[in-house]
Amino acid sequence: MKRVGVFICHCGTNIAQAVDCEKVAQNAQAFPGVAFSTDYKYMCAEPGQDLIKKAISEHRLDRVVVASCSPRMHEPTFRKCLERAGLNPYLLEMANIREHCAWVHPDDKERATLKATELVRMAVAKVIQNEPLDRSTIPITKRALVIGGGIAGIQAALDIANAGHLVDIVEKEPSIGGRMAQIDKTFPTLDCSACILTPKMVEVANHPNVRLITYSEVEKVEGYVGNFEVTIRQKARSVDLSACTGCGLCTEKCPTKVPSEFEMEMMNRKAIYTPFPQAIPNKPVIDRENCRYFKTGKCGVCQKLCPAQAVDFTQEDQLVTERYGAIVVATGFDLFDDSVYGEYGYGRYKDVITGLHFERLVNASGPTMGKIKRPSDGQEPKNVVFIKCVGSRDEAKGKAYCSKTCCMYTAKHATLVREKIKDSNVYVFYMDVRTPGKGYEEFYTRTTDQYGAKYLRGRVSKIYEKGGKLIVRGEDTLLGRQIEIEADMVVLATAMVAKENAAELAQMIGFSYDQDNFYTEAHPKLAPVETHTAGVFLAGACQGPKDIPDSVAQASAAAVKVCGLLSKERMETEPTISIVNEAICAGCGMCVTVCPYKAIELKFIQERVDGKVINRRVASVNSGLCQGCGACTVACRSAALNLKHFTNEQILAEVDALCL
Amino acid sequence: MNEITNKMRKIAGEILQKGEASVVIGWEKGTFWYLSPPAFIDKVEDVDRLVWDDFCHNNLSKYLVDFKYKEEKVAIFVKGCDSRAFNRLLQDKQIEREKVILIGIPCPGLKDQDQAKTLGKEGDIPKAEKCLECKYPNPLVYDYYLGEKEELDEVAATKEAPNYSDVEAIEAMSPDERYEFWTKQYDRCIRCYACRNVCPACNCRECVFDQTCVGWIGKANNSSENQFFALTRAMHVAGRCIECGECERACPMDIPIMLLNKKIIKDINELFGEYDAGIDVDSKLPLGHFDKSDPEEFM
Amino acid sequence: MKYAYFPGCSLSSTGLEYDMSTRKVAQALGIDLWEIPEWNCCGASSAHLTDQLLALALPARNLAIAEAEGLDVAIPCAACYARSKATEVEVRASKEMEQTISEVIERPYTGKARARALLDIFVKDYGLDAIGTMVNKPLKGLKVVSYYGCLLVRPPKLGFDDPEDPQSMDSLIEALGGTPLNWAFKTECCGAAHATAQGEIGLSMIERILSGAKEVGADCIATACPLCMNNLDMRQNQATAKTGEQYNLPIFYFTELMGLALGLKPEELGVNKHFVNTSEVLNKLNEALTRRDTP
Amino acid sequence: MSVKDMQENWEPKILVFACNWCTYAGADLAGLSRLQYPPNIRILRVPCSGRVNPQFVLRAFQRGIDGVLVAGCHPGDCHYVTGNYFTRRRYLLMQRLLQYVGIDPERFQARWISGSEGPKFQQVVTEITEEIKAMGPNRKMRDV
Repeated sequence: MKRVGVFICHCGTNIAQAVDCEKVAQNAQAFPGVAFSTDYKYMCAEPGQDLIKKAISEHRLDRVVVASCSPRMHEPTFRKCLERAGLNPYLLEMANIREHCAWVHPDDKERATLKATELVRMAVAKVIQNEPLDRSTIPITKRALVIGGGIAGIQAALDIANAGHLVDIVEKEPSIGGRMAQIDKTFPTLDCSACILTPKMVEVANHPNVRLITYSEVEKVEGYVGNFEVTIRQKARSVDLSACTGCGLCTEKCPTKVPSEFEMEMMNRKAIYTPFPQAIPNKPVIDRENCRYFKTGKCGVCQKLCPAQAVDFTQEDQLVTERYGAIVVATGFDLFDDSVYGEYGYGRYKDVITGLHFERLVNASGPTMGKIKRPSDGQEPKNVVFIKCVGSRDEAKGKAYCSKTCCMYTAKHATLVREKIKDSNVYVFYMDVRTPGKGYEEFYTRTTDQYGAKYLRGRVSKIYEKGGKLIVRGEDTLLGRQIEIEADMVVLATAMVAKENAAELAQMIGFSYDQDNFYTEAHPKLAPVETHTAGVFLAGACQGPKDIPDSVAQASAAAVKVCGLLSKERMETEPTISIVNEAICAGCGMCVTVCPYKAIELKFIQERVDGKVINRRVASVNSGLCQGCGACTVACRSAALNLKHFTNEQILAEVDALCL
Repeated sequence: MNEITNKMRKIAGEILQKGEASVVIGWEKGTFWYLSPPAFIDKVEDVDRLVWDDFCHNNLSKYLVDFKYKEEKVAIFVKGCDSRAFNRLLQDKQIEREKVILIGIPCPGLKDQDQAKTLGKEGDIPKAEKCLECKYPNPLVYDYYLGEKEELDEVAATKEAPNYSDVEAIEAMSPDERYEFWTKQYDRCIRCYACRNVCPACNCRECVFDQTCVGWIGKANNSSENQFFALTRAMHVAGRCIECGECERACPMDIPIMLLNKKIIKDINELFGEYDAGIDVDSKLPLGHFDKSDPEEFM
Repeated sequence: MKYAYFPGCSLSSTGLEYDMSTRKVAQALGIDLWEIPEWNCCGASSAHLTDQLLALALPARNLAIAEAEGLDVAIPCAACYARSKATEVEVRASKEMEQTISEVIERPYTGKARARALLDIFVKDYGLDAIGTMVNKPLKGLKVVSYYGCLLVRPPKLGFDDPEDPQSMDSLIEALGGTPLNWAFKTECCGAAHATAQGEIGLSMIERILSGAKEVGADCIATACPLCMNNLDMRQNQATAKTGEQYNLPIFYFTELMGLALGLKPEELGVNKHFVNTSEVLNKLNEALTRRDTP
Repeated sequence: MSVKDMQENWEPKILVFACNWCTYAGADLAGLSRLQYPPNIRILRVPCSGRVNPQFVLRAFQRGIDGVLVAGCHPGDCHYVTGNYFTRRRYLLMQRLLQYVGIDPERFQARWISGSEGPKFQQVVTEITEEIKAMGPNRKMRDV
């Protein structure tokens, strides 16, 4: 027979004024299994805890029920109390008679007392079935993985490496640097993006604790916090990185021209190329889809000319598997496809471009060497129209969210146009101007007041070509009239959207994403860089539209979380996880399909049946991965799976006790 | 049908002779002329016991579970419904495809054995109720096929669009009428579990209803426990039921069990899209996956 | 293929040739149009400016008659389509609305009968390939700008095509052997009744569309709306008087162009009823065909 | 107390399966905000609404409960990523099945109530209590 102790807390008068605590304690005496029952003013205070400890030893209690506030508040407190009294902490159950009773039924003491009594009876019925549970520890692999080598990934890797931990960066493109490398100047200081990014790129590349794995993608993620097993596909670069000196001869002599992705296709690159001059590693890659050798089998100029004999057409993709203790996901963003806005004619009119095109147009190493020229005829535009919120804040055609960075980068673009083309006119169509950030509002004010950009509050309804000009027709809602502007170039402040394959990666690693495929943080306020999957953290725009300062801040925060994890030798795991009763399990695998953490696998056990040894398929729960949701327990028809601390028996006992 | 019986015996003989399988599961004549229970033939000389007639009701795939850990192959005759059951068992990982030799038989629909008993051999015995609405009379998967290919096309489905009029009739009742209806049905239940034992969707190693220590269900035979049993079983076979109707045929108390199963099938189709269990081996079970755009009624 | 047919009031007056060409083309393609008996006005635009329920109930009656017949409704006029579609969408969205409306019109309408734009029916249901095979006098060399107007594809929840850059009429023209030209005024407003009430404003809007079509080098404009036709066709010489520019742009209902391509006589289609002379375009078409015929 | 009194003073008892992360927190918030509701509900804490086995619900009806509410995080917000999507499928079916065998629809319900929806928790349990009170005690499926 179990010996349960019941402790009713008054919480000062919080509970006692609505519930007759003494009576609840008296009633509890009669419940099966209760050996001791009492009430006290503050159970969570030192004397209250002492009271529990004393009762445990005096009355040889082996189970404890505390009826007080929400277990979300004080369950850890009372578990520790049990531990100090020599009891397993999981032999505690709590009845929530404050938030769920006293506070919501202040005017009906009789029925509140009855309810409190019944809540205690449920807890007693459950605790009788509680089993002692042990937190186990698992070793931690002391290496972190950062997925994505943009500014967020670089910052996270640097911070982790500087704390003394090993870290790998996996980057899909041939070079690290990401979107920031494409950007010309940064707001609100207008310092050159490359000037502040490239030193960081060099630093991370030269850091003894960092390994760059470029032109590679994560293909499979298994395991769990502390012990992720990640398969990485290193795409065939066709250039031996160890031999290549980066002299650039191959690129120079390559006969094939391909529109450059980095230059937003406004300039050509070669089929063997480095994406941009400051690329790291600054060694070329062969774009096999366009390379003449790979298409026709003829050419091979690069191989013939390479003084280091680094060009290797026979290279193949390689799959490598590495172990990591923690993962930072910093995969960045894509741009919204503006062509859904038929009225703007993006894709039809050459001079309607996105903000990222503009960044390249204004960049000194870009296709126009920094002179702003419009793409159609290379003329310097005099009238430039900017349209904000293209793809964002538009539930009908685009995304509902605010893309956050566009107000500021449009102000920056407006400033740059006015600075570079003295006799230019700049018009900005906007819905709102949002400038929360240090120095941002001031920057915007300068854009209008000092640089004379004309901000027009309203939407553009149509852009059409007439006589070599783009007629931008819109509404000025402040003046309440329609306006038409003869523009030479139109720049669309295009929304940031999640990466095309964002959902795929999230599913592969096993964490959640929102309706727009941005990654979901564990808590929007209190856990903004964690995911719900332990050991996986978020940095940068993969979690939502973000500018550079925010991305960097989040990256450093994620790095701290990683360091916290990697600085331990072993980590504790919650014992409230699923277990398999192999005797019952039929091995149907239904539990495997419903588990959100890929924590269940089917394995074979050996058994003797009819005198023969057979291999029988059964489910097996990985205690490191299981988070204790219990989905498998319901998927299993024969109840071969059970959830510790919330077992079928416990819940049925609670139901029975409640219905008495 | 005699022709098929001959073919059955021939192919069973060949399979056993060549040692391709250690046992052939088929049907044989039972105690009465209107019963054709399962037969397990493991000797060539026994193949003449095999028959194919109007009463080969049993869903033979269910018995494959008993051979799960046997090393030797098993050969089995399958009608349309047996083959759906086979696919289901494959999906539930209870059997391995390569360990089974499937011999398909086109099924024109079987006859009602209770009616047969009353009407006698010469009587005009009607089709079994479960065969009146068969969507898949032909085996969906087989290694050998008894009968001509043309025949396969000829044996058309007797049901084109699903007919839920019986389910709808109950839905049209008031809650109290419905309760009364079902209480009347399940008050008869003697909890013999024949429905479970004959059901190919019930393939647990140990059924919850046999787990006395957890206390899922009481032993008392009363209305409440019987209904717990009925509803729990209905939920457990939800998305798995292949509509072979064996549960209802096996029920000694004539409880309309398929009325529960059909209700769930109807709801699954309406809520989560058309789904026929045991057709596509690669399909996911309706309760084994979800769609973010599933109907939302709980806001 | 069978549809209930709702011509609407314009098609029996100013848009007579739209009705004529619709019926002829449907007949030629083997589409059965069953004119809704005793149909009533769709209510545009007075009803929805007066009372929301009235605006929904008026088209509902027509739809209900079609529903009882088990037919979807083919609607040529853009305004009739927009009003009828609005009713269908509202009724489908809410059981409550279904009930209210059914009570008002005193017959059931569940939203089962769909309001369909005639253009959409040709393009999606009949299919461009099928239409292509029926063409025996292709609109060879004819440069056409498709003018959808403001109502046909908007608002997005009522339309069947991209609300800003629709393509269905363009692809139909292409299937007829013509050359659709891309232009920026596909969904521009024609000024509607402004031409009557606020002549200046109305004319400037008409003028913009006409000069937009001229700018890209169109031979003619194709439309799907009787009011747009009115403004662009009847008032074209007023626009000329105002701007001094000779537009010379015949306006066609897309059904007329279909009829011509199917080899029907211009008179059966009502092409002779236009204000802007169409003979130049017709001659051009004939010439192109003759050229093809002589090796 | 006479039988008549017993009937008049009858109060329904309603079981609420609340997921630990959303609905249980929502109920806590209702308490913190002192939002009053009738004292007829009893909350049973489960980690996730996906942990609620339909057999638990049936058992409660057997033991004479008057109503059952299964409540969890909104779809998309599940602490365990996908648990409530399975809950949704399972209980869309279960709800229909229970109604099909004659259980009144009011007696078994499911709702999404987040940790920030204290007022919604108050409103939902108040409504359910009132509905069930109006219907009287549940006698269906009881084992006594």
